[in-house]
Order: sequence, then structure tokens, then C-alpha cells
Amino acid sequence: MEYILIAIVLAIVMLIMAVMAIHNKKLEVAIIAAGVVSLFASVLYLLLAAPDVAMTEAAIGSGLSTVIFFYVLNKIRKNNA
Amino acid sequence: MKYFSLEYISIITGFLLVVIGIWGILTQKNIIKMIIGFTIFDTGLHVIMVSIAYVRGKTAPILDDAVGIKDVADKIVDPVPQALVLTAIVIGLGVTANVSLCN
Amino acid sequence: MLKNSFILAILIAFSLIFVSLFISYEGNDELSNLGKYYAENGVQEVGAQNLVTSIVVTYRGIDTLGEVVILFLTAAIIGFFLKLSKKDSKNGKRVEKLREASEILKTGSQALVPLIFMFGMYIFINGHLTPGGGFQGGAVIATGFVLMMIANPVQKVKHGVLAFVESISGFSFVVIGILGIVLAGGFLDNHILKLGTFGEILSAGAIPIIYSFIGLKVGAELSGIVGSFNEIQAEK
Amino acid sequence: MISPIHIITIALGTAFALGFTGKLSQKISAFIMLAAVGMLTFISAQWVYAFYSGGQETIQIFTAGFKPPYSVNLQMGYQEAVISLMINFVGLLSGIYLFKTLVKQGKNAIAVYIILLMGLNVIVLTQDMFNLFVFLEVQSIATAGLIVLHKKKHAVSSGFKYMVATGIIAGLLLLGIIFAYYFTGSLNIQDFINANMTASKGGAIAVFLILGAILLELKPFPANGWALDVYQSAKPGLSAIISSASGTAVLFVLYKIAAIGSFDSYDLLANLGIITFVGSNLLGIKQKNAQRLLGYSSVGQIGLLVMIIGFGPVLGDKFQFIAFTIVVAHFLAKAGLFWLAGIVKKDNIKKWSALRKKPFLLVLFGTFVFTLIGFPPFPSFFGKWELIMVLAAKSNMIWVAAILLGSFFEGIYLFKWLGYVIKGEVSEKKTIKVPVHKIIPVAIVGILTYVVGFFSSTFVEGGDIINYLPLFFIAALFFVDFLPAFVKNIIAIAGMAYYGYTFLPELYEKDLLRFIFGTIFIGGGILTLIAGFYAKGKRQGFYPAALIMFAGLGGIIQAENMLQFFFAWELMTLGSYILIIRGKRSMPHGYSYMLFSVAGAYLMLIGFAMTNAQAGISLDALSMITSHANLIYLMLAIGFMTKTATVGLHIWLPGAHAEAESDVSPMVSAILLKAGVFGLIILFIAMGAESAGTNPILYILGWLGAITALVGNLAASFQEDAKKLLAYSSIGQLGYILFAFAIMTHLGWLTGITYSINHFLFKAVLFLAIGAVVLRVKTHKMYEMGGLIKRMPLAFIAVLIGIITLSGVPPLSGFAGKWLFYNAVILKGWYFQGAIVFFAGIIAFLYCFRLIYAVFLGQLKDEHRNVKEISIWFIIPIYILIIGIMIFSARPDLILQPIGDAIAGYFPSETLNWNDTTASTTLGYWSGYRVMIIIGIMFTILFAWLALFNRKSKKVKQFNIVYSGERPERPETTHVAHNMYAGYNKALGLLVAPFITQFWNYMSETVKGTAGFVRRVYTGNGQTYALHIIMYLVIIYLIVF
Amino acid sequence: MSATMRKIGARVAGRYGIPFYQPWINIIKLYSLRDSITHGVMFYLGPIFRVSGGVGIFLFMPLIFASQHFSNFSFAGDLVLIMYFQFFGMLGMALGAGEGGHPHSAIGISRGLSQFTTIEVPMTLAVISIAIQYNTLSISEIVAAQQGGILHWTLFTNPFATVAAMLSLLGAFGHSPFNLVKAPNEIPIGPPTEYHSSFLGVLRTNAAILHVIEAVLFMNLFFGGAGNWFELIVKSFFIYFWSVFVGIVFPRFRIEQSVQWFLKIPLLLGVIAIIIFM
Repeated sequence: MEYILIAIVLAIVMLIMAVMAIHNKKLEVAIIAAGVVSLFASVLYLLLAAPDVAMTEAAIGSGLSTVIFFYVLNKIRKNNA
Repeated sequence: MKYFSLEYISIITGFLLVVIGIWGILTQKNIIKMIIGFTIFDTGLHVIMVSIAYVRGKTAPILDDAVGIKDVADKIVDPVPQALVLTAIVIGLGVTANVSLCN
Repeated sequence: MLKNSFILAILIAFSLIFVSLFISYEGNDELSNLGKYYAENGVQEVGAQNLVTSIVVTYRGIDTLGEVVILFLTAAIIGFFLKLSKKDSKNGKRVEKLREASEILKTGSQALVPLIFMFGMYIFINGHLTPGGGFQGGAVIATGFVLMMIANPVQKVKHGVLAFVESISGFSFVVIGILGIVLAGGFLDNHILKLGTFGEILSAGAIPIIYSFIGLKVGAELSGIVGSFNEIQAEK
Repeated sequence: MISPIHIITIALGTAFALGFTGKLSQKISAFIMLAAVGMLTFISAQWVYAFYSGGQETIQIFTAGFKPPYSVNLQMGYQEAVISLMINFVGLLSGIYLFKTLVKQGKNAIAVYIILLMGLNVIVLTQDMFNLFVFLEVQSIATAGLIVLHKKKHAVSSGFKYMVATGIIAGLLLLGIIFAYYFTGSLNIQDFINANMTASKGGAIAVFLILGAILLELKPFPANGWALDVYQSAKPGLSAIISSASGTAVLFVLYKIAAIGSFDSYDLLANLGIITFVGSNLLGIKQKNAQRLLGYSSVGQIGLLVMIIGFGPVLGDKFQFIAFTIVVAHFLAKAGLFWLAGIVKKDNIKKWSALRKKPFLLVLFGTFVFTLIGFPPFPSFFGKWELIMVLAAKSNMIWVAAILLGSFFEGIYLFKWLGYVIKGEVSEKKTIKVPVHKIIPVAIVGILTYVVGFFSSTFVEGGDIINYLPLFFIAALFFVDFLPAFVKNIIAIAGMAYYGYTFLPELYEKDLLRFIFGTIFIGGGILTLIAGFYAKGKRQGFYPAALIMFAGLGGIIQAENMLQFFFAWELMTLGSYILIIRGKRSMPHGYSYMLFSVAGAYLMLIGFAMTNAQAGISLDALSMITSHANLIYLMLAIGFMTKTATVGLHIWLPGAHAEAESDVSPMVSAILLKAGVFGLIILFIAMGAESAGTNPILYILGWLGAITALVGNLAASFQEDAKKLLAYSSIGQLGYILFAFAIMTHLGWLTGITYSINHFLFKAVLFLAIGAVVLRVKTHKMYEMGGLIKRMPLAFIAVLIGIITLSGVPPLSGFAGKWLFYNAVILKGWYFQGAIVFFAGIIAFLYCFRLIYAVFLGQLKDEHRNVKEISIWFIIPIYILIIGIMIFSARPDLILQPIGDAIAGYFPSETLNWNDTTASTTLGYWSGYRVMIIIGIMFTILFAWLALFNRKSKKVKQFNIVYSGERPERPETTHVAHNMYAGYNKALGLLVAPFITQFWNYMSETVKGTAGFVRRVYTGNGQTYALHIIMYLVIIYLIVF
Repeated sequence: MSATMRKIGARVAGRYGIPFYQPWINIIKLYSLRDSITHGVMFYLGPIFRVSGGVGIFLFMPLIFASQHFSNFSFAGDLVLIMYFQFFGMLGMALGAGEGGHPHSAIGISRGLSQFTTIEVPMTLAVISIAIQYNTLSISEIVAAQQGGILHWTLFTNPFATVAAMLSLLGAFGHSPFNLVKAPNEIPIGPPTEYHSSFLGVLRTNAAILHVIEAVLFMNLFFGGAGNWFELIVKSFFIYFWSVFVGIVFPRFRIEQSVQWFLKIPLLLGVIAIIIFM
């Protein structure tokens, strides 16, 4: 039962973060928010008994993707500057 | 309350993430945000897949000592979608990287 | 705004599809046929503790191959792009001098990075026993690589080395796959080596070897990708 | 046998190995890659061979040694082998084509290239749904990568759109797959098919998502803007692969998984496919960019194939043949065209005229265009034929109509393009560079189209007896095109003579009607070819085209079944089109000729298909139609009438005939038009004599014939251009012929045949003579000629005899037609039509006189003082024809009597009676022989009399005349040939006002306007395209569920 | 006969006019002129064609009903032959004139041909009507069918056809008001421009023949034919004079006017004639 509560909290945070990722004016915040969505998703995977997936999502989705986004953001900023 | 359980909550979350992701892809002018929409879309899909793998009250498909090797079928969740998600996540990264490149 | 409301309308209509899908979903109380088969026979046939690993590496090894190929493609394309922009930068574009990282970060990373690399390798070598495997391990290695880059932004990424590791492990992957045809039942069959004792490191046939190669390859590729992005963003 | 798994291992091994080859030069890497692709090709080729030679059964390859569904399995069957061979083959050729580019771009690009091919192979072979998804992604990322490598700004943005679109599609596919797994507990396609997922709603949606995603990968209209951008901006070598190889592979995937749906989903696929086919081709009309145009065409063709897949269950055992021929045709032609695009390097299709400097490439271009449209002898012709036959047999006539409409749209822009290539201005002096490694692939696929076409004909019912002999001869002639014209002319005449010899004597016994038309076609062909000796130089391209036309004409005569007939008919159209556009300003006319011909041919095709459905494929089946007979007859009649240029369908003719070369005009006018007449004869025979009184079609055709005669002749008298005048006259004459045959009595038919023979004789004479004159005086305009009788008396006599025959004045054979005509009309009771035709006949005098007066009489122009008599090579055929006229005039009974006997089988009542040389009907009588003698004698006496009185008359210069009190000095002031019948025009000009041209213009503008309007959905924005994809699915979803 | 016409015309106009023998004198004079020029072969052949046409029709026409001798060569062809043979002369005339190179002749021809085409329409309708009526195209048979009293003439049995044909006859003769072709004022004697001496003589001879032959044709078709010479002369003379009278009363039409006129009333009459017998 406590799992369910955790899951609900996770779900709500993920959704809020997702909306934020898309609608926040600041790109840095958006990128971080997207990373948080991924991170919380990996916790959710753990709850769903999928540790392999959770590891992958954490490493790739919230780790590497975010890094790449920041690089791209940097690049675009420079191009526009 | 049938829907008030782990798998339902997560699958709903998954679907909602997918919708939000598509919304982002379709409406955002900023390309980075479009790509973020993309990753959210992907994450949503993965959540759905993992939820489908879930079997109520079962543990991870790793046959360590806690599970043993007898009557495994009654103890673990479905490993197949998990394997697929693994692949899908990596593919998603490839796609995201490529999309990011194209601007 | 009109356009957005239009899109919203479309999206709501589109969500109908999801709603129907959702309604048809009832959750599982038992495994699917496929899952049951793997649960019952996976151990005998493949000999790996982690069923996900046995599926990823052996039963659906060819998917994994495709997945590795996708990373390879991405790395190759981005690498090519890097080459192009380097050519451009020779024509009058300068590489911006980046801010040096702080001393603490530098020192910390020097100590940390080898540890992270070790951890990544541990993950993929134990892929058949514990959660994790080639991808996770590879990703961890790449994370270490990122740390290295942050600590020392000026340092050039050694793409040649990465490419070499990537290629050689990819090639070995394919060779092992072919050995599977020659020595065992089919492409990527893990029975080219003995299954060994269940639960040990050197068990489950060729899985640890294959997963190691995958890990190396993924690590090299992801590092290459991130490194390339880093260089691209560093240019002006 | 090398296992197909090695397609993967070799490709991947090569790709990975390139990484550690270290400092190896890029060139060597590229060679290694080519060798690897060659190896892939070899593997699939040996499998194809194994299946082809029989004995080989479909095999399954289990990866990891476990049975499916537990592990991924690949399947190698005949179909898979063929598709995989196609992919690898085009990959190999494209690799050769892109060789230099790849070398320049380096190892990364080379590796991506080979992985792309590998991915395509796997999606064809795999039997596992998720595996399919993975390799689809491999394929699309590799494609996007290669697009981006092009390093054009446009390319990068289109790569982005491509990634966005395929990303969404892939996501939806994944969703579908995971739910399919949820419902079936398997990932194997075969299990999906067996599971009958559509039974539950959720399963049905999963199926919907999977099929929808694969369909979207095939770029259905209108959710395909992203794909078009890709076609446009990618490197042509790559576009070739995307269009040919990827398109084919994904189509095969769709075919493979289509069975997971229910029967309804097949229906849906068919619908969406045809929408794509029609819509995409419609949009192509307004397109100017070559590669984008090809993109539209690709999308269209793939839409057609999707439709065929959707019709798979309906088509039954014909499915494989139809799908294969159309796929192969699309595959070869599109690859070839994209490669050509890379050689030409011109975005705007108007600038493709640069191709003209390379005749070899030009021929290849033409080959591909005609392959796409489905002309014989290319494979798509047979595919479309079979498709339409089967559809008609299952009475899916709306589908047939839609397919043909789409094909027609495709024809519109492809022919326009062909026109630009052949006739556009070559502005730049710089010729295009043609590297050898680029031309080899194009040439190979070009040759393959012929080979495959030849083989596919043997699989079609009735196709095995098609006479390929003339085509081989023409092909041989094509390869000696470097010879001087007169050598080729001799070869051509010899070939024609032999061809005639092979079947005409036999026909003389069996079927006199066919014999007569055959003689007109082949004999007339030889005569007009004699005129070809005038040409100097090489005259490249003329002889193959002319002989294709004559081969088609001969084929029509020889045809025993509808396939043969249609094959020959299209061949004839093709040849004549090329002949016509050889003229200097004939392009727009050739274009409209082609469009009318194609549209007409499609109507014929529908008619044939409906007939075949009821009574079989033989031509005799036309008389055994049981239902919708009149509809079929009407469509066939319209089809034939596009060739006879009946009013309403005539606007192509004047320009086409008038602007053609001097010896081509008689071919297309005197000879080619008879093909339509022959078709009508076959049709009327099938309708049977008993329908004469009752069938409204005949009545309408009769009226149409009469109006055509009137309008044609009237328009002819207002022309300023000598050849145009003759061309309009042909319209009028063909109106008579149509009218006469539509009477459907013994006399009517005799009239028609007499007219046909006469028209052949005199129109050949007139066009040859006038054409020869035009060659000498270098103008078509009659008011720029005049007085040429002094310089070219022989031509004058020829024209004089020609117009006497034309106008039907006794004693020459023209009168035979008129006399028969009166009798026929009055006996039939078609008085008003008869009166109109008669009126038209009188108008013929106007233009006849105008022609001869303006060209030969009056004052000789200064600049023509020294022109020579027309070329001897024209005089010879002209006078041979005149001898023919004389014989026919003096002894019409020699020909008409046997014909009368021959058609008495169809029309036994009210025959023409011959008593010695006098013909008589119940109405009247006439003896051509006696009239000829009486007039001859009289003429001689009068001549002698006048000569007697005029012994001493002196010759004076032309200017020795006086008018308005002055002596004229300049010839122009005395020549009134310009706007000669001004008063007449004022009174009756209304009748020839260009209503019909306006009507067709309006039609074409409407089509173009629609195309332009619909094209606005393609905004060029990636987001919009993504929205299209979502909308597409939503709409389908709302319709289906 | 043309003299007679001119005479009447003059009388109506209040002038004295020429003596009736004047045309004959003209012809003889023309033949005997020594000064003669030519423009080429066709200049010769034109008149020959023309006269061949005229004489030819004469030869193919049965003059006297039931007379073996004066049926001429009518066995060689029927009504259709005659109708088409008219063109032979037209064509010859036109060609010869064209050869002359004089612009006026070309204008004359173009006008003549234009008008001629429309004249023929009502004529044809009338002929078709007759052919339906008698179910034959043979002139002899048509005449035969009209024997047995004045009420059997086509004039009475098929009045519409007769009127239509008579109207077109006006044009065929080329007299006023349809004589723009010859246009005495603007162009001296129309197509014969340039012709003179014996050429013109031949043409004038032919003109006379043609007038007679047309009259005879009409007589045969509409007025019961002729049983003997006297009947022939009287009837054809009256037919001829019909056109003379009309010509004197009406002013001249322009070409487009006459074209349109012929395509109105006479055409309508012809159509009615056919409808009656359909």
C-alpha cells in the first residue's frame, strides 16, 4: 500500500515536471525538469520490479541525455550570440 | 477501487507523459523544447511498457537466492518487456542525439 | 493561439486511442506465455541468473546487435559532423578558451574517474547475475568520461582510441555471433562455451564475454557521442 | 548456400572493421564496402536462383538456436530473397554511383551506408515484431545520417523533419507492439496473425497502431511532407535508395504484417493507398523541382502498391505477379531517375534539357518515364493490365477508375518533364559531365527494365503470343544509330518489308479487312520511309521511333486478344509521340497528343477489362458482352476516337501533325489515324449489324462524325499554315469515316473503307508534297509562298490530283466515296447528318483551292525565284501513290467488290451490286470506269480545240498584269492568300470558335488549381508534418472505430 | 440567253440595253482575236477543266425523257455524279485564274467558292428530299415518276424542296443579288479576269452551257422533265427567267450576307422538305 502512495507521488511529480519541462521559459530549468522526469521514472521502474530498466534509465535518460542537452543548449546560445 | 493500484497508476502516468510529450513536439517553437518533448514521449512509452511487464505482487526476474530456481514462473514479473525497454531506451538515446544534431 | 487550440483538439481526439487502450488493459496476474517459457526454461537453456540478461543477450541477441548498431550509427554520424565543423573552424573559426575547472574538481575527478570506470566494468561483467549489464555499465563508463571532460575541458577527446575500442569490440561481438553458428545452434548462441555452474561469474556460456564487449562498445560509443557534443559546443 | 544470416554478419563486420583499419586510405575502405555489398548481393542472388530453379523451400533461421517465438527468427523465402536481392542490388549500384562522394566523406559515411543496407535486409527477413522495430530504427537513423551528411543547410533541416516524423511513428509502433504483446503473449509476427487480435477492442487498436505506423513509414498522402523534403534535399544517390530500396523493403513489411489485421484493415489499406496514389500524383502536377517531383511520384507509386497489398485477398494468385511487376518497375525507374538527377544536377525540371546533349542518357530517361507510366514493353504495363483485369473481374470499377485517374495525373507531369528534356532550350554551352561510375548503374537498370518487361509478359494470360520480333529488330537498330541516315533507312525499309511479308499474305486469304489496313500501315510506312532518304546526317532517334510506331500498327492488325491489341496500341502511341515531338515547335502539341492518347487508352483499358471479366481475353469476346455492353462500347469508342481526333478530342491533332517533320506528317496523318479507324471497325463488328437501328451509341457517333467533318473542314479553310490546313482536313476526313462506319450498313461500311483508302492515298500525297515544298521554301505559312508551280510542276500536279481526290470530284476515286455515301445515307435515313457532311464536303473545296492557289499559283515570291523542284525522294513515293489513286479511280470494283463480299458476312442486306464495272444500289448506279473514259476523251478533245486556237499565244511575265490602273512590282501586293475567306469567316467563324480548346484549358487549369491548393498543406515545417501524422491517425481512427 | 437577261435588266432600269445577238458576236470576236497571252500551263488547263465540267454535266444528263438518244451518257452515273461534277469546272476555273496571278481573280474565286458552298446546302437538302420521295437517285427515274400531269411534278408534290432548290438556283447562276462574285463594278468580270481572246471565248461558251444545263437539271428534278425538244426549251427558259426577275428586283448582297441568307430560309425549307418525307 505504501508503494501505491509513493507511486502516486512519483506520478504527480513526474507530470508536473513534464509540463514544466515543456512550458517553462528558462531552458535550463526545462532540461533539468526533463532529467527529473527520467529520474523519477527510474524509481517507478524499481517499484515495478524492473531494476535493469531502472539502472539504464537513470544512467542514460537522466544522465547522458541531460548532458547532451546542455551541450546543445550551449551550442545554440553561442550560435545565436 | 480497481484503478488505485501500482500498475494502473503507472500506466496512466505513462499515457499522460506520452500526450504531454506530443503536445510539446507539436507546439513548442524552441527546438530544444521540442526535443525535450521527444524524450518525455519516450519516457512515457517506457513507463507503459514496464507497467505491462508488471505482474501483481511479483519480484524482479533475477533468480538470486531470494527467488530460487524452482517455480520461478509464479514468482517473477515478465522479463520480456523489460528487455525490450532496455533496447528502447538506448534507441531513444540514439534518436535524441541525432535529432539534437540536426539543428 | 488558435493554432494551439486546434492542436489541443487534435490531441484530445488522439487521446481517445489511448483511452481505449487503457480501458482494455487489466493488469497481469500471471506471466505471458513467453515470459513463462523463459522463467521455466531460461535457466536450463542459458544459465544466467538475470533473466532479462539472458533475453537481451541470447534469446533476442539480434535486437541487442541492432541496438548497438544504432549507437554506432549515432556515434559515426556525430563524429562525421564534428569533422565537418572542424573543417569549418579551420577556415577562420576559433576554439573558445574554456574556463579552467576548479582544483578540487580536478583532483576529485582524477581519483573518481578510474573508480567509476571500474564500477562500470563490474556492472557489465556481472550482467548475467545481478541487475545491469552492458548498457548500464557502458553508460556508467560514459558518465565517468563526462566527469573527466568537465574536470578538464581543454583536453582533447581521443576519438581514435574510442573508435578503436568501439570497432574492435563490435567486431568481436559479430565474430562471437558467427562462432555461435559454427559451434552451436545459431547466430549469437551462447553455448560456444560451457554453461558452467549456475550463479558464478564464469557461467552462462558466452554471456559475460558478449556483455563485456557490449559494455566496452556502448561505453566507447556513448563517450564518443558526448565527447563530440562537447567539442561541437566548444566551437564557435 | 550461404546462410542469409551472413548478410548481417558481413555488413556489420565490415562496418565495425572499418574502425580499426587505422590509416587505410578512404578509397580502399570504399572498395572494401563495395566488395561487402557485392557479397550481400551475391548471397541474395544465390537464394533467388535456388528458389527460381525449384526445389528450394522457404527456410527459417533461428538465432541463438532457439525456436520462435522464444528467439528471433529470420525467414528466407522466395519473396524475401527477391526483395533482398533488389535492395542489395540497388545498394551495390548506388554504392558505385556514390563512390566518390563516399570516399570524400570518409569511413563513417561508408559504415553508415552499409548499415543502412543491412537494416533494410533485416526488416525484410525478420519474423519478429520487435526486431522489426529495432531495425526500422536502424534504417531510419542511418537514412537521416546520410541525409545530414549531405551538408546542405536544407538537407540538415529535412533530416530533422525526417527524424521527428520517424521518431513519432516509431513511438506509436512501439506502443502498438507492446500492447500486441500484452494481448498475445508473443512477439512473433506469425503468432500475431494467428491470434486474431482484432476480436477485442484493445487488440484492434494495437493492430491499428502497428499497421498505421508501418503505413506512415510509407509516406501516405497527405501525411508525407517530411518525406518529400527528404527526397528533395538528399543527395540523388541516396534518394534513389530511399525511394527504391527503403520503399520496397517497408512495402514488403506491410505485406508481411498486413495479415495481423482483419479483412476490414485490408480494405482500409486499399483506400488509403489509392488516396495516396491519386492525391500525390495530383500534387505532382504543379511541381517544378525534379527530385521533389520524383518524390511525389515515388509516394504515388508506393500508394498504388499499398492499395495492391490491400487488395491482396481479392487479387488471389495474381497478386504476386501484379505486385512484383509494379514494384520492380517503380524500383528500377525511380533508381534510374534519381541517379540521372544526380548527373544532370539541375533542380528545375525545365533545365533538364541539358540532358539532350547526351542521347544515350536521353533514351534512358525516356525509358524510365515510360516505365513509370506503364507503357509497353516495360513490366509495369503488364502489372497494371493484370491488376485492372482482375479488379474489373471482381467488379471494382471505381477502383479501376481511380487507379487510371492517378496514372493519368502521373502521366501529366512526367510527360511535361519529358517534354522539357526533349524540347527545352539548352541555354548553357557547358555540357553536363558524365562520370563513368555514375552512368554504369543507370545503364544497368535501364537495360533491366527491358529484360524484366520481356519476362513478365510471358506470365500474363495472352501475353505469350506477343510478337517481340519487331522489337528486337528495333533494339538492334537502336544500337547502330551511329550509321548515316540512308543506311538506316535501307535497313528500316527492308525490315518493314520483311515484317509485312511475315503476316500480310496470310491475311489476304483470311481477313480482307485486316489485310487492307495492314497494307495501309506497312505499305504506307514503306512509302513514307522512302521519303526519308532526303535526310542528311545521322538523324538520330528517328528510325527506332518510327519503327516502334509501325511495329505497333502491325501489332494491332495481328492482335488476336485484347492484351496484344492494347500492347500494340500503346507501342504505337509511344512511337508516334516520339516522332511527333521531333518537330521544331511540336512539343506542346505532342504533349497534348500524349495526354489524350493516354486518357483514351485508359478508357479502352477499362472497356477491355470489363469485357474480359465477362467473356474472356480474346478480341472476339467483345461481341459476347452480356452486361453494361453500351458502357463498354462507349468507352472503347471514345478511346479509339482520341486517335481519330473526333471533335471534342481533336485539339491535339492540328499542331501535332503540322509541326512534325515533313516525312513524319504523312506517317501520322495518313497512316496513324487509321489505327483509330481500325479500332472502331473492330468495335463495330463486335456490336453487330443488328445493333445498327437500335443502339444509341451509333446514332451519337454518327452525329459526332458529321459535326467533326463540318468543324474540321471549316477550320481547315481558315488556316494560314499549309500543314495545319491539311491537319484540320484530316480531322474532317476522319469525321466522314466515323460517320460512314457508324451508319452500320453494307453501303456505309463500303463508304468508310473507300474513304479510308482514299484518305490514306491523298493525304499521304498531299502531306508528302507540301512537306517537301516546306523543306524547300522553309516556311509553313501559305501567304509566304505562291507561284511555285513554275519551280515545282511535279509537286503541283501531285497536289492537284490530291485535292481532286480529296474533294470527291469525279472522275477520281474521291467520288467513289461520295457516291457510296449518298446511297448509304439515304438508305439509312440519316438525312440531316448526311446534309451536314455534304456541306462539309463542299467546304473542302474552299481549303483545297486555297491550298493549291496560295502555294502554287499567283505570283512567285522574290525569294523563291531559285528554289528547286522537291526532292526526288519525295517524288517517288508520291507518284507511286498517285498511280494507286489512278487505279483505284478507274477500277474501284477491283478493291470494293472483294471487300463487299468480305463484309457481306456482317451486313448481308442491301449490298452493292456490281455489273461489270457498274455499281448499283437500289437507289442509283455509277460506273467509275466509264466516267473516267468519257471525261478523259472529252478532256482531250477540248484541249486539242483550245490548243488549236491558241497556237500563237505568247508567254508573258507574271507582272504583265494590270489592276487598279497600275502594274504591280512586288509579288506580295498581288497575293491574297492571307485570311482568304474573310467574309466566310465572318459568317460561319462562330462554328469553329475554340470552345473545345477553352473547355480543355479550363479542365487543366482546374486540375492545376486543385493541385496548387492542396499543396498548401505542405508548409515545410517539421511540426506541421508531425501534426499531419497525428491527424492522419486520428482521422483514420475516427473513421474505423 | 444572257443577252436576254441583260436586256430585261436594262429595260427595267429604263435603258435601252444591248441587242440580243450581242453575246454571240462577243464570243466569235473573242475566238478570232490574234493577240493572245498566257501565264503558264494551268492558264491553259483552267478553261479546259471548266469546259470539261460544263460539257461533262451536259453529257451525263438525260435531256429528253424516254428518249434513247438524248439520255446522253446518263448510264455512267446518277444525280450524285452530276452534283459533284459541277465542282470539276469550278475547280478548273479557279486554278486557271489563280495561275494568272492577278489578285482580283483570287478575290473573286474566294468569294465565289464561299458562296457556292452555302448555295449547295439547300440544294442538297432538296435533292435528298427528292431522293427520299422517289426512292431513287437516277434522274431518269425521277423524271419518270413525275409523268402523268402537272400535279405530279415535284413542284407540287414537294413544294418546299422546290422552293429551297429554286432559291439556291439564284446563287448558282450567279446573277444579282448574288453576283458579287463577278462584281461587274469592282472587278471586271470576276474570275475571268485576265482571260481574253480565245480563253475567254471558251469560258463564255461554257457559261452559256452551264446556265442551260442548270435549268435543264431543275426542269428534270422539279418540273416533270421534258418529253420533247419544245417542252425542254420552254421549261428551261422559264426556270432561267426566274433568276433574272429576282436579280433585277434585289440589290446585291455582300458575301457574308449571302452566306448567312442561304443558311437561313432556304436551309429551313430544305429541312422541312426532308422532315415531310422522313
